[in-house]
Amino acid sequence: MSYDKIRTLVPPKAWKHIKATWGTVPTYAMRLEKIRQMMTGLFRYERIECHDKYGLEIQQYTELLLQEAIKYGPRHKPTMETVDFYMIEKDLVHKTFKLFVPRFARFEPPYTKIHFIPTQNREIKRVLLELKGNPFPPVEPRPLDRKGSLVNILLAEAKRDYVRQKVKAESAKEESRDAPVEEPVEATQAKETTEAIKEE
Amino acid sequence: MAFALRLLYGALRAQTARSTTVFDAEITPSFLQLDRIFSISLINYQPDRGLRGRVPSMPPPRTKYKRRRGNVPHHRWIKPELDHTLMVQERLTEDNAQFLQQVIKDTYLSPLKEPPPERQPWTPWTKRAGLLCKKIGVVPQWTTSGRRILTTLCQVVDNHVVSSSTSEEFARQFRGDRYKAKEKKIGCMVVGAESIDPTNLTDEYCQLFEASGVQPKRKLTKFVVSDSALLQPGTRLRATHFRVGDYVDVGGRTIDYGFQGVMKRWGFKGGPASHGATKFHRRPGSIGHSVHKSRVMRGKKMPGHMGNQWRIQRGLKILRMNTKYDVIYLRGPTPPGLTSSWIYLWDTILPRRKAYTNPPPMPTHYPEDDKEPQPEEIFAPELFRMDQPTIVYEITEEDLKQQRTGAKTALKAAPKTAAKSAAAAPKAGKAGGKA
Amino acid sequence: MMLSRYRKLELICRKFSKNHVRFLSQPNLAVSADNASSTLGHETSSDSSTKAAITNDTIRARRNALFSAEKTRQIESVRRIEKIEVVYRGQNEAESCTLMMNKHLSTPYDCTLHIKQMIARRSALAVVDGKPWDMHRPLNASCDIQFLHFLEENPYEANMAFWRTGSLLLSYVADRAFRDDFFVQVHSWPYQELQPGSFLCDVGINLPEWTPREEELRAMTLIMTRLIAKKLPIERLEVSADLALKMFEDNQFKKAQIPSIAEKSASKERVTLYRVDDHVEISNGPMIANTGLFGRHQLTAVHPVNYHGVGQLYRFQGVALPAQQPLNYFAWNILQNRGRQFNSSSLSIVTDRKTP
Amino acid sequence: MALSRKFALRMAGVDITRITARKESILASKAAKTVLQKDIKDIEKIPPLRPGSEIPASYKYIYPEFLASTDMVRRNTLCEKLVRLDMLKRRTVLSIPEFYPGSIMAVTISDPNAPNKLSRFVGICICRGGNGLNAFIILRNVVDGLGVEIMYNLYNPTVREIQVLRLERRLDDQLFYLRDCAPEHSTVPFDLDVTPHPTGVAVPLNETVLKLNPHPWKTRWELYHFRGITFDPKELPLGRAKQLEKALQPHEWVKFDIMKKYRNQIVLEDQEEMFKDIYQFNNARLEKRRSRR
Amino acid sequence: MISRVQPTFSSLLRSYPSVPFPPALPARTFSTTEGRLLIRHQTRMRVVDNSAIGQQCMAAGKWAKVFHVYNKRRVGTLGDKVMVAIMGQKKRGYIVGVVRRQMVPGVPTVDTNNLVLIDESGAPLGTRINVPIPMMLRSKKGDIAKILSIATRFV
Repeated sequence: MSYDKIRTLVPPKAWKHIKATWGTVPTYAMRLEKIRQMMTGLFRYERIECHDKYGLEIQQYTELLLQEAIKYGPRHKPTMETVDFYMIEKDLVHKTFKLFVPRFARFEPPYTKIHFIPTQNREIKRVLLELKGNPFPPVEPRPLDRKGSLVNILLAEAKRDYVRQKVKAESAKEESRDAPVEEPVEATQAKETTEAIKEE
Repeated sequence: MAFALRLLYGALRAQTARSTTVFDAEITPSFLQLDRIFSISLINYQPDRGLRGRVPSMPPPRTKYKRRRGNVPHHRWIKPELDHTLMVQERLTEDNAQFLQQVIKDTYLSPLKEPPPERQPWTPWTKRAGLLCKKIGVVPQWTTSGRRILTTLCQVVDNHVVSSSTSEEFARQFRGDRYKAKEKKIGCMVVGAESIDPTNLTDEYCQLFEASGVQPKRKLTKFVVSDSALLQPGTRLRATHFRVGDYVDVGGRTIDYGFQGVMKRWGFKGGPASHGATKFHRRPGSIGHSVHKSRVMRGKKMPGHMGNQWRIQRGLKILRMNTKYDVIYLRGPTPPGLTSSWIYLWDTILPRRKAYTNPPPMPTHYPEDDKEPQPEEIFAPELFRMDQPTIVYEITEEDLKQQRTGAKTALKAAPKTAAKSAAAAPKAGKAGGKA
Repeated sequence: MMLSRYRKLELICRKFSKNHVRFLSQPNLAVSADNASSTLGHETSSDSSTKAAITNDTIRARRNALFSAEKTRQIESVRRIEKIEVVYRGQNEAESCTLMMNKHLSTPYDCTLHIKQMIARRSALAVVDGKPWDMHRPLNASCDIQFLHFLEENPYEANMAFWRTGSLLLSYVADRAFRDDFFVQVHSWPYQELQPGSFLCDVGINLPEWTPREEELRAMTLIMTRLIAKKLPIERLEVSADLALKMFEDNQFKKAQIPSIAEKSASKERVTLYRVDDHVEISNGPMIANTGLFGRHQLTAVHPVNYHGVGQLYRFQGVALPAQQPLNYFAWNILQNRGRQFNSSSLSIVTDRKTP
Repeated sequence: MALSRKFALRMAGVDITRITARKESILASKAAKTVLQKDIKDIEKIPPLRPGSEIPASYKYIYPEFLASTDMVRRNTLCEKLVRLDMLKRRTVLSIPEFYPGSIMAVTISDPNAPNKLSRFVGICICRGGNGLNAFIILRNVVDGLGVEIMYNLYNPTVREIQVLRLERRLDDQLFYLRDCAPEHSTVPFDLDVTPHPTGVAVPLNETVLKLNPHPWKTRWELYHFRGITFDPKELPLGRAKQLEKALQPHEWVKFDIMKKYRNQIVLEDQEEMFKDIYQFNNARLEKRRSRR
Repeated sequence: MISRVQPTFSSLLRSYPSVPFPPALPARTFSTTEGRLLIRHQTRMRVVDNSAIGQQCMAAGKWAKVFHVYNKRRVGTLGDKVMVAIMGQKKRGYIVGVVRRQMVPGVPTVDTNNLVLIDESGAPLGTRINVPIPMMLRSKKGDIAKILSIATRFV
């Protein structure tokens, strides 16, 4: 159903940017522990700020988890276990199934959105990761109708010219097939020039 | 004419060397003058190289071991092949002269103002254009003898000629190769692959494609091509530019491994895993000497960047071709790079694998020339086609002989083996059928 | 990091204020009345020697000096500084504010400096009580104010002002592009629309036959580019018809037009002038705030046209986009090529095109 | 849905997966039978690969070699398609029947070294792997008391015939542990008759659990969680039992790593694309047969 | 060689599996080296003919120990000649069965590394080979043909 949609979020090579240690060496278990903590935070606050690579990786996990929760529901034991594993604070398990599942059943995936935060220091890249449909004011401004902007007006006019020329060329072809009669080009120009003059 | 004049000049010089007083200064220019005139106008004229070089009448710089003779042309000079009748005036009427010109025009020249380059025959020294491909995988194929071989699949992704420049233009572009390019008549051609959306590109990059009318390409490369094999800009190059059975050279960049240690990069042994080894498991060890040399020898194998290097595999055979998807099957898994990396194919330069007797299509394959359209799949004769019947080997007389002798020995040994096998595997009582 | 951020902000503010100061204390403005009278020597003393040396440059300098003098006069005529209330309605309540400004002195641009740096930088036009208002035109009374830029939902007014300013830049280019032996007289440009795809400016030059080469077009574009890089403000001034006539006495087209222009105005005797750098032009306006708002631009063509009576006219055409508006080169080339076609709007003054 | 159940159960962990796999296989083979040997109309009864698609879910088990590798870096759709076309061409000449690891099979190949240029080998299929033209099987038999294993490429043109003598399944997908079991478990007579499998009947599951020989073993079988073998952990050599515990430990974490699971499977949309050709091929065959009747 | 047990695509391409890889695996790594399957210096081999010395050593449970392989690589494969130490004596023999998975499909691998002893003239010491030997050996030429004549079965 929806696995295809997530593929755009998944890079071809597996990422392991999240590295966490308990002792000296980063371990697999601690990596999952870290992911789990951040997922809990995301499900609690619905909008978190983190490093870009962390955010991109957690986005993948969140997408998959929500997809499974929507597909199988709370009565499905393994799904319940997985959700239970990722939600460290247990009230979020209820939130997932009671709030998020009905909410995202209406959406099409992806269910999350990522925004890159502008920073002064280029080396530090931070992102804002949010679940869609959260109660906060939107990060992105309202999309505007750009029909009236200068570029769009000019391009629309250019398009009209282009189409007109094409039609002319086609009609000329057809005419030349039927009977080779040429229309005086000056006449059409004269029409255009007889527009009312407006001076400032 | 130049040749004749040069002969004349040689004779003059020979005579003047003997006796300088023979020539009258008023009738013929003096020796020095003559020399100067000839040197500028004709003697040093080379049809391929133009006016160039030192005046041959001057003594060449004397090197220690070599000494050039004065007026004998250098062996690299090409004799102008002109008709001796031109020395004599033909005295044709204007009409007739025009008539000759007319016939030449009608027979040889195109009516166009800028005619397309003429098609010329292939010679072993001709350099044709290459192709810009994507490596899409390595899959096994089988020969008709049943042998399994690995083949590399390369897809020719939408190749077009973007621009072509003749040897003169090419020589102008590169000062270093000026003489070679003109002498060998080597031009160059820019080939592009994989069309992309021009709205994402800069104006400067788009302008590269304006002259040829080709949609802007993702990848561009320059092939050095003989003048006779130059193509018009805008020509499409397909997989059929090569033929099945041809040999090609393949260039590309190897897999990029990044900065690697000495064990992965050079296959060093490393250190021991235990026995008191501290922080010495993957290290190179000593890299040099003590007081005596007190430096590291040049070319010492050390950690560093591994891969992403330009490598060429020469003389790979084309075993199969898919004309629908423009896919070429090359023999062997060796072309460098990962899947979906770019590789470059061109005619092999290995002398034993060039197609001397069976010249390739010049300058490229034009589908309109075919009497019949190309089949979708083209195979080399030694390659097994998957819709052929299963391979069956013929039984020869020697085999029959061996079979007879084998049967005898088997008969001799049969009773004992049966007992043995029964003892070893009591449940497999029925085992005994001939394999 | 925080420190550096503040530091940068501070720097930007300082730079910005510097610009502002530079604008206020421009040498043009600082020219005193005496100076002005001395520069327009031929007017007062009418020497035959100076008259003989009339060139485009001298005319321009004279006009500029007159403009500066008039401007300082107008500013100094405000003896008593009165306060007005300017109400700014922003996108949300946090942005909205009420400003106490000076009557006849403060401009909408001054208001933006009190509100937000970004608005000061980007706004092309102000709307005062529902009417478009130049950014550098002093406010007359207490009012509501809003600011327009090019990326709004319907930036009609800003677009038209931008197109008009494009024409102003063309006239600026035409005025100084030619050698001294060619006398340039700018015709007042006609009413324009966006549909033909280019803004234009008719210029009379005593050049018999001239079709510019590509390189010449590029050279003229370069003049425009340099002006845009300077980010100069475009000033507005209302003067009496007499002064206008005095300023444009060398221009036969303008001389004929000024009375009718003055009649059409509200007070029946005032003419609106605009100045960019040292180039003065008559226009009803409004214009955009400064030349730095121009982004991609090109002087696309110069077409010769015939004019009844007086010599040769050339129609300068150009295309430009706001700096706010990015566009890929492919689309830009389409617009540029379209701008090369002859723009036939308001051809009645110009009765006939000479060359197709 | 077959897949959803399987996927869900797989989430739960290792043991349940195995059970579902078994059930699935029975179901799958049933479905496959109906596709291959009955009428095309019966397809409606078989659960589809994913909701809304024509292709039955059983194809995953009958044609595993049509699935591409899960390594996204090395994959290319065009290359996969060309390889699939080659495989279908070969299937027009050679019929490759349905079989599973654990089935007893006979493979006949033409061998240039054999006196009659033919060699036939009978044995248990202990492994089936590879994708595309690289697909292979490994057969094992004990001949004259010596265990012999031979690997065959399924699409090798020298393969003359692939015969399934007895169709059945074992508890595991790889039966390499037969090397360390008593020889009678992997001994098959060469003249074994074909036991025809009745149509529409599920593939039987051979649930025999084998006892491993005493140490030493060829591989450390205890680390792999095979279900088809038993051994006494006390008999393990010194220190191995401790290692075993350590090796088993991270399992609990791994099963919750959903991203890893996602990477190790092929997306259903892709699977549909891969099985489309073989599905059309089978349909065309069925129609041919019907027209002959 | 220490490698993760789970096979990758590339490892599959390189060599056919001789080690199983079930779907669910521990995340730990341990040695799966195939080096020990090679026939080289110090490898023990099983004698499969009925020569007296061979039967004696197999009965004693002391397999023949290789101390030289007659090829350039010094690693023996099917049909290679080796020198072995057997019951305190030095003998030569031919390899007729290997444990290691063969790259060529259709060539059998067997559970033990098998050896047939020969004398100095190249003739086999025994009169019969008790186990099946690969058909592929028939393509080899030279002295090995002598031992093929005493084989009872080919696979």
